[in-house]
Parts: sequence; structure tokens; C-alpha cells
Amino acid sequence: MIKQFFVILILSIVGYFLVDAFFKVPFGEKRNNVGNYYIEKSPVDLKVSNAVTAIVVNYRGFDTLGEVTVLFLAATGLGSIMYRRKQKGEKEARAKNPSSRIIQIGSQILFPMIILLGGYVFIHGHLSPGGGFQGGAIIATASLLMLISYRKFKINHNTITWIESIAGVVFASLGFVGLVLGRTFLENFLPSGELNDLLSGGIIGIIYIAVGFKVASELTGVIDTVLLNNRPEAQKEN
Amino acid sequence: MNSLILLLILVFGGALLSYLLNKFLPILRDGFVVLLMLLVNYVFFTMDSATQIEFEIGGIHLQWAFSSAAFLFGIIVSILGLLSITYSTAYMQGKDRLGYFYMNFLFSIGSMLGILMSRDLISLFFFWEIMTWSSYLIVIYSGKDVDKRGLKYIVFSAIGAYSMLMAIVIIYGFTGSFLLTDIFDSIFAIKASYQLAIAILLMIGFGVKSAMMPLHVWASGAYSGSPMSFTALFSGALSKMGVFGFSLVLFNLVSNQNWLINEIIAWLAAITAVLATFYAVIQSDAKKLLAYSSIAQLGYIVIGLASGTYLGVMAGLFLAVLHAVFKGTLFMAVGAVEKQAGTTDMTKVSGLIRKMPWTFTASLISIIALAGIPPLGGFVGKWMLYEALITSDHYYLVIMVFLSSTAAFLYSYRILFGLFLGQEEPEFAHVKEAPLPMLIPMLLLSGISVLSGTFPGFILEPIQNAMVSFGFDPRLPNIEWWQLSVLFNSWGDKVVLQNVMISITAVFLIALTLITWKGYKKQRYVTTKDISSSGEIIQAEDNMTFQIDFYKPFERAIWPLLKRKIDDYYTDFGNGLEALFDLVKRIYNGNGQFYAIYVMAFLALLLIAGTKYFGF
Amino acid sequence: MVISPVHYIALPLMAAFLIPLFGKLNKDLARIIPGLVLLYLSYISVVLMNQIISSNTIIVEIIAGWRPPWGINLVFSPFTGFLASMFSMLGFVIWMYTYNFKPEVDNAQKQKFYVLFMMLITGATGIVLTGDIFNLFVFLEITAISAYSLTAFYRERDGAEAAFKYLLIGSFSSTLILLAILLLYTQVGTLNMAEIALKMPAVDPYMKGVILILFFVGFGIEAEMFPLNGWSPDVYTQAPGPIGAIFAGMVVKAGIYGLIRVVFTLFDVKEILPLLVIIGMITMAVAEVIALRQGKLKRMLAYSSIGQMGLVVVAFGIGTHESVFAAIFLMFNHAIIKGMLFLSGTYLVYNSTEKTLDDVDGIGKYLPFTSFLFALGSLAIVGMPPFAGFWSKLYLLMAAADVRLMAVIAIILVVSVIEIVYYFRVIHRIYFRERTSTIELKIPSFNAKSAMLILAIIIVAVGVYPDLISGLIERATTDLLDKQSYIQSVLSVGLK
Amino acid sequence: MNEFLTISFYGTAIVLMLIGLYAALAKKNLLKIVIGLSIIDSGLHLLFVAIGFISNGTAPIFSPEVLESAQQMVDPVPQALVLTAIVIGFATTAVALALVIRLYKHHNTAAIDEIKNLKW
Amino acid sequence: MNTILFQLSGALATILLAFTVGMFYGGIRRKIIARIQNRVGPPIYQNFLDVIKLYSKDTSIHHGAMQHMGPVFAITASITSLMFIPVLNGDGWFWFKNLNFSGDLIFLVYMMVFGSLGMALGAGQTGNPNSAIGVTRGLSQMVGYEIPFVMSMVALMAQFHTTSITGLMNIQMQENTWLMFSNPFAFIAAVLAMLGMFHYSPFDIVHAPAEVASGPVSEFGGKYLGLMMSSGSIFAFVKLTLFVDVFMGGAANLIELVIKTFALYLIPVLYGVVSPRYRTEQAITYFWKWPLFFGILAILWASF
Repeated sequence: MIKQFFVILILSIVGYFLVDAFFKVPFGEKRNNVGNYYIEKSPVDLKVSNAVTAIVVNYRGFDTLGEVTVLFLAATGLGSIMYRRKQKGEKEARAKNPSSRIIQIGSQILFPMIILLGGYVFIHGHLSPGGGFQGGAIIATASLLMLISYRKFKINHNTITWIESIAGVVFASLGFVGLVLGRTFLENFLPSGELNDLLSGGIIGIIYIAVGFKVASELTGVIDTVLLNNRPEAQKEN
Repeated sequence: MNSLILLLILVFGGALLSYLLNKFLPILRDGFVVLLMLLVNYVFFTMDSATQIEFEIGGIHLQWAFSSAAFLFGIIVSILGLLSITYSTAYMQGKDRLGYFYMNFLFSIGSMLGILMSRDLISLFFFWEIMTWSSYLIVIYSGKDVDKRGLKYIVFSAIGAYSMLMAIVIIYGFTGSFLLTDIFDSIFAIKASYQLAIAILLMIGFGVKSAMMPLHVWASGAYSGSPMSFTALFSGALSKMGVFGFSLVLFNLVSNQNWLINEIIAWLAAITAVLATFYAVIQSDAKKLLAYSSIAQLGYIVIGLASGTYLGVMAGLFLAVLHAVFKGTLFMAVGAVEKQAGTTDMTKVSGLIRKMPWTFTASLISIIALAGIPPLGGFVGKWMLYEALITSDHYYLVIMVFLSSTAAFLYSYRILFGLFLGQEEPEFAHVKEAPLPMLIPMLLLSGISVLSGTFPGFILEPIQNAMVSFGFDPRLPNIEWWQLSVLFNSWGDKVVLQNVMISITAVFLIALTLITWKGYKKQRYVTTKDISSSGEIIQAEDNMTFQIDFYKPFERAIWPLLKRKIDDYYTDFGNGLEALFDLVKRIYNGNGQFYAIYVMAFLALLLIAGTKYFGF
Repeated sequence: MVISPVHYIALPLMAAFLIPLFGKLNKDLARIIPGLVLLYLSYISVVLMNQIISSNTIIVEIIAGWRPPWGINLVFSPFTGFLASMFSMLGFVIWMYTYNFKPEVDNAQKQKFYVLFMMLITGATGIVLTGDIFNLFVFLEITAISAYSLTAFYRERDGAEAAFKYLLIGSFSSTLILLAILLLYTQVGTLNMAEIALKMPAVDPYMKGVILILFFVGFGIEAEMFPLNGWSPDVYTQAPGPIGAIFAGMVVKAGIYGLIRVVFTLFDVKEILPLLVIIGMITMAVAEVIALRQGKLKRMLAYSSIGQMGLVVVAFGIGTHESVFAAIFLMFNHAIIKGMLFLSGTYLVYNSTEKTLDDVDGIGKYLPFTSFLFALGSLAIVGMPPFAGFWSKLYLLMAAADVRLMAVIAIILVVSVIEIVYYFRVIHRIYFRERTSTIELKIPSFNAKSAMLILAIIIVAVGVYPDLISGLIERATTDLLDKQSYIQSVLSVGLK
Repeated sequence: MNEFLTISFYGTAIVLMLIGLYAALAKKNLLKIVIGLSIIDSGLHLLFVAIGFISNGTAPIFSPEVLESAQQMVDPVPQALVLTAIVIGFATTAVALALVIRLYKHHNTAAIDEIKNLKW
Repeated sequence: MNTILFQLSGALATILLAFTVGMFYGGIRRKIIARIQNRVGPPIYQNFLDVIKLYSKDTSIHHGAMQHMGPVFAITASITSLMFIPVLNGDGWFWFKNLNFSGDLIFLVYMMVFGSLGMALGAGQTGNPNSAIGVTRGLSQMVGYEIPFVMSMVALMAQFHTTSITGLMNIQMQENTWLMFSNPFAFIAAVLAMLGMFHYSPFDIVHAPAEVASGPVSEFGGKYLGLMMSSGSIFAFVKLTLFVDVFMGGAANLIELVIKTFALYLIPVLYGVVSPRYRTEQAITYFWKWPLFFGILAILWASF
């Protein structure tokens, strides 16, 4: 009880100051900041209609490279945290009871559609709301769906690793191409095309596709790792 | 090459080389270290006294040169270093990790030379710390109880060193320089309270090495626990670095207004001398006894320096040199006993005089010198000390010193009796005289003890040179060293050393001749069992050894003083601190959520404080 | 392709993505690649440092062709470059050490270890090099996520517990930093640090205070300041040994970097400096006191590390040129010395599960080389001459004396005594006790030995001749304190 | 109107954060703590988006129709940042959950105050 | 007048004088004690007879060099101290002025210890535990009485700013007073210390002559014992003369000297006869009470 009270006391102090500070920030007003520059320049410089994408992939592309790395590290770290040696004769079974037929059929129908949607979202990342991360996450949902409905559904880790690595390498090498061409890292070296075209924005589209693949494979891998290690047999260990 | 650099390279390089030699060519090791020290002595004594080097390192201006005071201590270090390392070659025979031992031994010697040649505080501290850890590594080299004494030594050394460092940086903060010459000029310009603080901090720093009350508790363990060959150097030379530091502080960094510091130091030293002597008296291990005795002797030295008069300072420095000589010998002799008889516990070993006559001779001479009995060197020092204290109106200090020196007779006798006299026990029948490399240094040093009693000139002259650098006027007559025989105090009273020597020698020789000549042939040696004991006839198996509780009556008389050791206060203090620290430890209670709460609480606190105090 | 600072980030990232692929081709490739990358980075460190020192300029690398404040930029100045070079070189040495460390670990795990290992270093380097506050946050997260995973690397230890604590506190740290960035963005409308610094004087002081405090606490967590450092002893203890060295040598340093960059460059408020001194003192005192009462070797090293960080914070807090010089020197020394202590200490308690001090009793006879280096490191870290630690402590004390902070000097010295006690206690245990433990010892492999030896040589060399490094540090200090030239050179880059 | 929006957006976000903080600081169950961390993140992300908002604004996406309406677009930077923050939040949560699983297996409990092998 | 021969003859005469006086005093003491104990007692020249007998005896055993040298050390100390003590004051008998100006009080105090330490070493080598016990008692007791003694000496030195005995004597001559009146506390402290110095009862636990038929005296026979006895008599004379010189203005001629010394000598003798024996620690604490107090008073007296 004392702890709770103390926590509430602390939080009310912190909350007071946060409210105090944020309420001094005017809400809903246009402010003079770098955002304006991006809105004005991204259709002109990069021919990218989605300013957010322009920022995420190009203006602040370095952040995104870091972001992708964070995801990659999370997947790797998860793997290392959850790692366990395979015992002999171990089955890959995840659960004893299969899920209901309705779910199985339903997911069979939904699976290709979700994949398709995900692909669409990351391919059109520079045109419409969405992008590599969102698309990748959607695709990962599809595999989650399959994992839930088909308990024996297997995900080939080898493939995931390949996709993940190649996508990452593509992202990084696109950056290096800029350097090799005597420009700066991650600089756009392709023609920008026309605004609102699918083939616009130079390397942004390619990067977002790579990011999409990478995120999709990583999220799938993460889900699979957690599921794989959370079986009743695994819990008996230690 | 500059001989200062050469000196350092020789010693430090030699240290590393001796480590390697021990690894790859152990046969050459002993010869190498002795030769190396010979070479060091050669370089040291042929050095031009004006040699000096200045350079800058890490943005700090450094200066090295041997002042005449430093040269005096340098003599002790280099000669005692040579002799003790010669002694080591035999003493350490058959022990393991000799490379380690010699390396640290030479590191100590080198760092001492470094301390002495430092004319700036940074190199002084630099070498001081090297000295600390190298000696620490030898202190914990062997023996039992390493845990406690090593810890004590390092804790006190660290306290000392860091107080010193604090003083150094305070000085730097005010004067903007580390060079001694700059500091001597500008030290008196800073605020008096800071001056006092600097002096006290430096005193703590140097007081630890010179084992002054109440910072002495490390000394007995460290002295008695190290190999005796090192202790000879440790007590003889290493502790003198503290004395050297004292001389710097007292004569250069303390203004005359601060006479109180001198008084306090002198009294502390006097109390040290008395208590340490009492402790020495009740010891039954010869090493421990000598260790406490060293503490007491260092007390005399400091009293002399702190008295601040010409004669007192001269006495202090003279005793410093002499203490190195005779205490070096005694530690070596005890080491020889340890090596040959296997123990220095005086309740076990006894009656070695006929087995180790030369060791006994050296010990006897050194003990006479230590006790300050004429006509040996110790007397000269003691005489000057007393006269200096009396003529400068420190009457009660005289009494303290006298009490300490009189009680010193007790342990002086104890160590001679305990080891060499008394019953000749059959279990020590096999004991042989120590080998030559151990004997030669002892005998050489005892020779110095004897010589300095009659011809103190050869020590007093370098001392006077040193004192001139402290700002005293030279008062010794301008004659050759062997002509110097009359010592004066400032009231004009004197002692004529050569008359004393002649008188004593003449009477002694005549009496000895007469008594030996009468019935010489009829006398025969009988064992110590052949004594008269109230008419009983003593059998071989009767235990007639009297060694345990040797000074029990005395102990009973002084018991109120010894009841509670200073050690105990430190132990209690330490225990209290540990309990407190364990309490602090509980902050990290293992619950991650608490840590998170700390974070948020800290944030809340800062937010409140930020608006209130930091003026946001 | 010209050598440019972006290699520090991009190459390791690329390599990290490639490791899983190459790992399939050849088992050893996964281990070798990080070494090659770090070696190359060490090489370009030398080249770039040489370049900026000789031409007396700052390299500002813009990314994606957009000059600041619109794009992200990397700043390779004497200060950041010094830290980045230190990280890559130390990283390479630690890589050498890890090469044959724990051969029994499965190959798949090893691969992950090396990915995380390399990203930990890269994250720290990125924090130091980047010129964009949000980018700094991203790199902080890269560091953090690798650190969480590495902490929990061994299943048989309580790594997960430590990692969870770290994660919990680390999340608070990122939340607070993110909040601060958010508020900052609303006030100045930019994320570029140089422009933030430029616009900062116009910001409302109240907002400035709140933002600064949020940053302070956020980075304070990474910098192991006192009430915020509950995670760190556990993490040091549970992480694999070489990772402990990286934590001490890089991760914490990056946290401190963030803190001082915010305080010195972004905000430049002198009011917070006394707070730094006070917090640093408390951190130091508490940590050293606890280290004294530790029964476990690695935990002791961990607390000692926290204490040293407190010292660094104090040094920065004093805020004069000399003290900042001392602080950077301290950072350097702590990185190499504590790195070496962790590396050698790890082998002293290699197979022990509890890693108590009893395990090192009498080990000097069996592992002479490692023990010797550990002893040397101990001497160095407590500031004994002639080792590197001495000079930094001296400079710090001198700097404190210059501004008459006598209490600070006194406390530092008292704490140093405590430090000496517990380090010497270990030395003494190593050499002068009989070995009682029956745990099988592990002889360090050749590369581990050479890694430790390299660090030892640096320690002694810097100790004997501090001018080896003090010139660089002097430049770094000037660079850090010269806010105007930082803003100037970042904002003028790319202007035709 | 504007004030209402201010309170509702900022207030909601901050309250969300405080709720998350309370969960992370006061709840004993590891999973609840992780959920708390997620809630903090959500609040923070909401705050991010909120500060970029302008009244009557549109999404910062150009299409042939809205090419001229650049003045009415909301600030895209916070949106870009929040994207990164979300991903990072996800990564942290994933690692946290993995750690929770391992802790649960190891200690057979999910109460944080019983997982205290490392202390002092 | 200043030839070596002259000096040597003077020295010999001094020694002879000291020896004779010391011996007779010893005899008188024995007589006094006997009379008080209602005995006849030996004749007062008995000590001479004893010494002659001892010297003429043959000694057939020894325990080693140190034992051999012990008595030599003792006699050396006695004679050397004697050499540095002015026997007569002022222009007195110049013949007796041996090395009076070559040393001062401090030197003498130390010289007087020399003999006991030498003796102790000699006794130590015999291996007789009782000798060693005696020595430890003697040395411990010495620590006791030396302190008040030195305090009174320091008081005198402080008061008159000289450390030499002749200097003190000259002052008494000039001011025509005795120092025992100038600084009575110093005199009291010194006399109390003197009780211990003589090792007579009640401070005779060192030898414990009445009950222990063992110890140094029994281990040293013949020539050694003779030497020790001679040394003891000379030493008694030295101590008494020192007191007379310092506190009673010295003596102008031998008769005065004998009277003054004898008067002084009676103090320990008579005090001893009526006192039981102290244990060693009691002796030490005895000296560290009243004598010490008087010593402090003496120094205070001197410094104001």
C-alpha cells in the first residue's frame, strides 16, 4: 500500500509537470519548423507524394536504417534469448489440439488476400498512407493467422534468414551506392520520375520494398520463435 | 647521459631485467642485482651535485635534482640498498618467486631515489606511490597473517598518500606550480588557514611512512612480516622518506608563526616513541620487537627535526642515518637467525652466541648504538637530541625521550638475551654461522656504528650541508672529518668524544687483559647447564630457559597504558563503517521495480527542485 | 569510395545483415567478419583523426544529400572522433578476446552473439557521431536492445533477470528522452543538434528546464548516475565477460556523451553543473562503498565502474577547461583499464557460477599472466603511478583545486582510499592465499592474452608518458567546449 | 473548442502515460509491467501525433487534387518519428516478452518482487 | 704539570680513592644493619678482605666470552664515569681533575647505564634463569628510578642553563648556596630516585639476597666477583659524589667530601633497613608517583 501511495504521489508530481509543460504548447496551430520545409520540398525534390514517406525513407533515411536494425536486433536478440538446443526426436508440434475447422478455412481464404494487401501497402508506400513497416506488419499477421489455425504450420527459418538478410543488404547497399557514386550515403541516385507515379521517388520505392520484406520476415520470425519456445515441454526445462 | 636519468634507468630497468633473468637465467640473478646496485652506487657517488634536469610531461613542469638534503638520504638509500641486496642473495636463497621479490626490491630503491631527486611535488608523489605499491607487494610476499598486515599497510599508505595528494593540489590551486622552488617562495602568501591545512595534510602523508602516532599501526606488522632483507631497507631507508618529507615541510613549508605545528609534531613523536618502546618491550618475537623499536626510533628522529634548533635538526638527521645503519644491521641479524635457526620467536630460540658469534658481535654493537650508550654512534645522536631539547626549553619532551630510551634498554637486552644468550638448547645445536654475503653487510654496518661514535664528522658534514639548504647557518668547525670530536650545545657545554673513546677503550682493554691473563690456562668452558642453582644439580633435560613473560613485572606496571591499543579503535571504527556500508548496500535491493521507482522519484525531485532552485 | 565517418555506422550494419548469410557458408566467417570490420574501422579512425587534427577542422558528413537541419548529419570532431576511434579500437581488441571465448557455445548462438556484439559497438559509436537528436535516440535504442539481449545471453545465469531490470529502466530512459525530444521539437521545430543549440537561447526558460531535466534523467540512466543505476551492477555481472568490458568502455561512455552533449552544447546552462557535481559525488561515494562490501568479483568491478563514472560526471560538472580535459582523460582511462579488468577478471572466475572473491584465492600460481594483468589493472584504476589512471585523477584534482572545490577533492581522495582497499584485497587474494576452490580453471587462449596485453601496454605507456594521449584529449576538450564552432561548422556544411 | 481539444488530446495522452507508468511501477506481475510499458509508449505516440496536428489539417500526402493544399497539411515530422518510435517500442516489447517467458520458466513465478537473485 | 704521566697518576689516585671510600662505606653499611638487627656484624674492613680473597682465588670455569666480559664492562663503566666526575670543587686538588671537562651530565647518565647492561649480558650468558630474572627486574626498576632522577637533573639544567657538572658546581660556588636549597623539589626527587639506584632494600628484589641462593652472584666467582665488587664500590662512590657535586656544592677537600657523601649514603641505608621489600612493579609505580610528582614540580620551579 505504501508503495502504491508513493508511486501515485510521484506520478502526480510528474504528471503535474508534464501537463504544465505540454499545455504551454499550443495545440493545432501551424508552427514554423522543418516540417514545412519537407511538405514544400518533397513533391518538388523527390517527386514523392507522401511527405511522411519522404521523410522516413530519404530525409531521415538514416533513422530508418537504424529502425530496421533495431527490428533486426530484436529478432536476433529474441532468438538468442529464447535459444535452446534441440533435443533428439523432438517434434515441431506447437499444440496438441488443432483449432476449429471454421478458422482453418477462413484463414485459408484470408491468407492470400492479406499477403496481397501487405504487398500493396509497401509497394505504394510513397504514394499513399502506409509503407514498408506497415506492409511488413500486415504480412506478418498473415503468417500469425496461419500459425494460429494450423498448429503444424511450419515456417522455414532458412528462407526467413535469407529474405531478412538480403533485404537488409539491399537497403544498406543502396546507401553505399550513393557513396560510391561520390555522393552521400543513402542519397537518391535514381531519376525521381513524376509525382504520383508508381515509379517515382527514386530509391524510396526500392528501399520501402526491401524494408517491407525485412519487416515481414522479421516479425514472422519473432512470432515463430516465441511460439516455438513456449510449448509445455519447454516450460519443464530448468 | 644525464646521470639522474641514468640512475633511474639503471634501477628500474634492472628491476625488470632481474625479473626476466629469474625466469630465464636464474643463475645470473644474484650476481646481477649486486652488480647493479654497485653500479648504482658508483653513479650516485660520482654524480655532479649540480646535475639537474627539467622537462614537461602532460603539461606539468617537472624538475629533478639532488638537493644536499636529498643527497644525505640518498646516501642511506644507495648504501643500504647495496648491502641489503647483497644480504638478500644469501637470505632469499631457496625461496620461490625471487624474480618478483627482486623486481619490487629494486623498484623500491629506484622509487626512493626518485623521491629524493624530485624537485617538484608531482614527481615526488609519483615516485611515492611507486614506492608504496612496490613495498606493499613485498610486505605481502610471504609469511602468515598477510591479509591483515597487508591491508593495514595499504590502507594507511593510501590515506597518507592521498592526504599528501590533497595538499599538493591545494598548493597547486593557490600557487599554480608544482615546483618546489616556486612553492617555497609563494607558500607564505596564501591564507594562513590553508597553510595550516597543507601542513597538516602533508604531515599525515609523511607521518604514515615514518610511522607516527596514531598512524603507526601498520608498521609493526609490515616490518616484521616482510623478508628481513627488505625490512632492513624498509625500516632503514624507506621510512626515512617520511623523515625527508618532514624536513621539507618543517623547514620550507611551515612559516615561523606556526610553531604550534612543530610542538604538536614533536609531542606526537614523543608519545610514539614511548608507547612504541613499551610495546617493543613486551614482544616476544624478535622481528616484532625490532619493528616497534623502529617506530620508536623514528619518533626520536622526528622530535629532533621538529625541535627546529640547529642541534636538534642535526640530531634528527644524524639519528636518521644511524638508525638506518644499526636497525639495518639488527634486522639483518635477526634475519640471519631466522634463516639459520628457523624462527625468531625468542621464547623458542636461545643461546646462539657460540653458534653465530659474528652475528652476535654485529648485533651487540648495533644494540649498543641503538641504546645510545657511549662510545658508539647512537650516543652522539642521543646526546645532541637531549642537549637540543634542553637548550630549547623542551623539558618535558626530554623526559619523554628519556623514558623511552631507558625503556629501550629493556628490549635491547631482551633481544640479545633472547636470541643469543641464555641456555644453549640442544634443538639448536646444528645451527651454523650465517653465510658470508649475510655477514659482510652486517659487519660493515656495525663498523659504521663504531666509527660514527668517535668520528661523527663523516656523517655530520653531509648533514650540515643538508641543513644549510634548510636555512641553518653552518656551525661545525671547518676541519677535517676525523678531527671533529667535540660537540657543543648552545649553552657552550660539550662532550669530547675522542676522550670518551680513549677512556673507555683503555679501561676496557686493561681490565680485559688483566682478567684474561689471570688464570687463563686453568679456565675451561662449561655448558650452560653447568650452573649453580640453589645447590641442586641440573640435569640435561631440565628446562632452565627463562624466556616467556620476560618483562612481566614491567608489563604489569605499564599495563594501564597498554590496555587498549590504538589498533582497537581503528578496528571498531572499521567495523562501524562496514555496518554502515552494508546499510548503504541495501539500496540495491534486487527488485527492478524499485529501481524504476527511484528513477521516477528522482525525476519528480528534480522537477520540483529545478523550478525552485535552478531558476528555470 | 572515400573514407568517411558514415563507415562507422553503415559498414557494421551491412556486415550485421550479412553475418547470417555467411554463417551458412562457413561457421568461422560469422566470427571473422566483425573483426575485419572493426579492424577497418580502427584504420579509418587513424586516418580520419589524423585528417582532422592536422587540418584543424571538423568533418561533418551529411546523409542522403540533405544538408542540416533538414537531413541527418554525422559530426566527426576531435571529441566525437576521439570517442569513436576509442570505441572501434577497443572494440577490435575485445573482438580478439572473444574469438575463442566459450567455444562450447552453439554455432547459431555464436552468430547471434557476434551480430549483437557488433551492433552494441555500432550503437555506441552512432550515439557519439550523430548530429541529430532523434537519430541519437535511435542509436541509443540499438545499443539498448543489443545490450538487453546480450545480458540475457547465457541461459544458465540470471541474465534474464538482469536484462529485465535493464529493460525496465531502459524503457523509462527512452521514454523520458523521447518526451524531451518531443518537447524540444515543439519549442525549436528542429531535430538537428546544432540548430537546436542555435535556437536554444530563445526558448522559454521553464520549458528549457523541464526538457533539460527529462534529458538529464534519461541520459543519467545510461550514464549510471546514482539513483538511476540500479540495473547496472546486475547487467555487468550477468553479461558475458567481454560484454562487461564493452559496457564499461563504450555503452556508459555513450550515455555520458549524450548527457554532456545536451548539457554543454544543446542547452549550455551553467546552473545544472553543480547538480552534476553533487550527483557525481553521491554516485561515486555510494558505489565505491558498496564495492568495498562486495563478495563477488564481477559485481565489485561493476560498482567500481559506476564509481568511476561518478568521477567522470564530477569532472564534467566542474565545467572548466581543465576539468573537462580531466573528464575526457578519465573516460579514456576508464575504458581501457576497466576493459582490461573485465577481460582478465572474466578468466579468473571463468567456470565459477557464483563468481565470488573466494574463487580467485591463490589463482596467481595457476593463471600467472591473467592475474598479473589483473593486478596491473587494479593498480592502474586506483590511480597508482606509473599507470594511466594516475594522470587523469591528478588532472581532475588539479582542476578542482583551481576552482577551490576542496570538499570535492577530499571526497574523491577518501573514496580513492576505499577503492585501494578493495582492489588490493583482490590482488592479495590472487597471490597470497592458498587455492581452495576446486573449480576447473580455463587458460586464456592466445588471442585473449594478446588482447589483454595490448590494453596493458597502453595503460603503462600512457602512464609513463601521458603526452601520448593528452594532445588529442586537449583538442577534444577544446572542441567540446567550443559550442559556437560546432554550430558554425555543422550549419555551414554543404552551403555553396 | 481548441481548449477542449488541447485537453482531450494532450490530457488523454498524458493520462495514458501515467496509467502505464503506474502499471510499470506498482504492478507486481511481469506481464502487467510489460503491458504498462506498452501503454506508456502508446501515450507517448499519441502525444507525438498530437503535437503535429493543426486545426482542420489534412494528411501530408499529395495527390493531384490536394497538391495546392500544402498549407493545410499537418506536420509530417512527428508522424515520421512516431513510426520509428513504434517500431522501437515493438522491438523493446518483444525482447521484454521473451525475457518474461524466460524468467517465468526459471523462477516459476511472474512476480517481480520474488525475482531477486541479484541484489546488493 | 699537564703531562700524560701526571694525568695517569691522578686518575689512578682517583680510582684508589673511590675504591677505598666505596669499600669502607659498604663495610659501614653492613655494620649498621647488623647493629640494628641486634648483631655484632663484620668489621668495617671486611669488604677489603673479601675482595683480596676473591682476587686470589682461581677461577676454573666460564660460560663463554660474554660472561667473561660482563664484569669488564662493569668496571669500565664505573671507572669511566669516575673519570668524568669532578671529585673536588673549584680549584680543589688539580690532580683529581681527570676528564671533568670532557663530558656533561647527560653523558654521565648514559655512561652509568653502560655497566649494568654489560653486567646483564654477562649474567645472561651463564644460562642461569635466575640471573636473567634478576636482570629483568633490575632493568625494569631502572626505568622506574631513572625518570625522577633525570627530571631533577633536567630541572637543574633548565634552572641554571648549563648541562655540565662543573658548571653547576661553579654556580654554587658563585652564589654561595647549595642547589638542594635552590631547587628543593629537584633534590627530593633525586634522593628518592637514589634509593632505587643503590638497589638496597626496599628495592633489592634485583638480587633478592636473602632468599635466592642463585643468580649472577653465584655464577660469577673468583676474579669475576672481585671485579664486580670493586666496580660496585667505585660506582657507589661515583653516585654519591655526583649527588654531592650537584646538590651540595661539591667538596673543597677530601674530608668534606667524605662527610658529605657519607651523610648522603646514610639515607638509602637507613631507609632500607626499616623498609620491607617491594615487588618490581610496585617499585616502578612507586617511582612514578611521588618522585615523579616532585620531578614535575622541580621542572616547574626551574622554568618559572
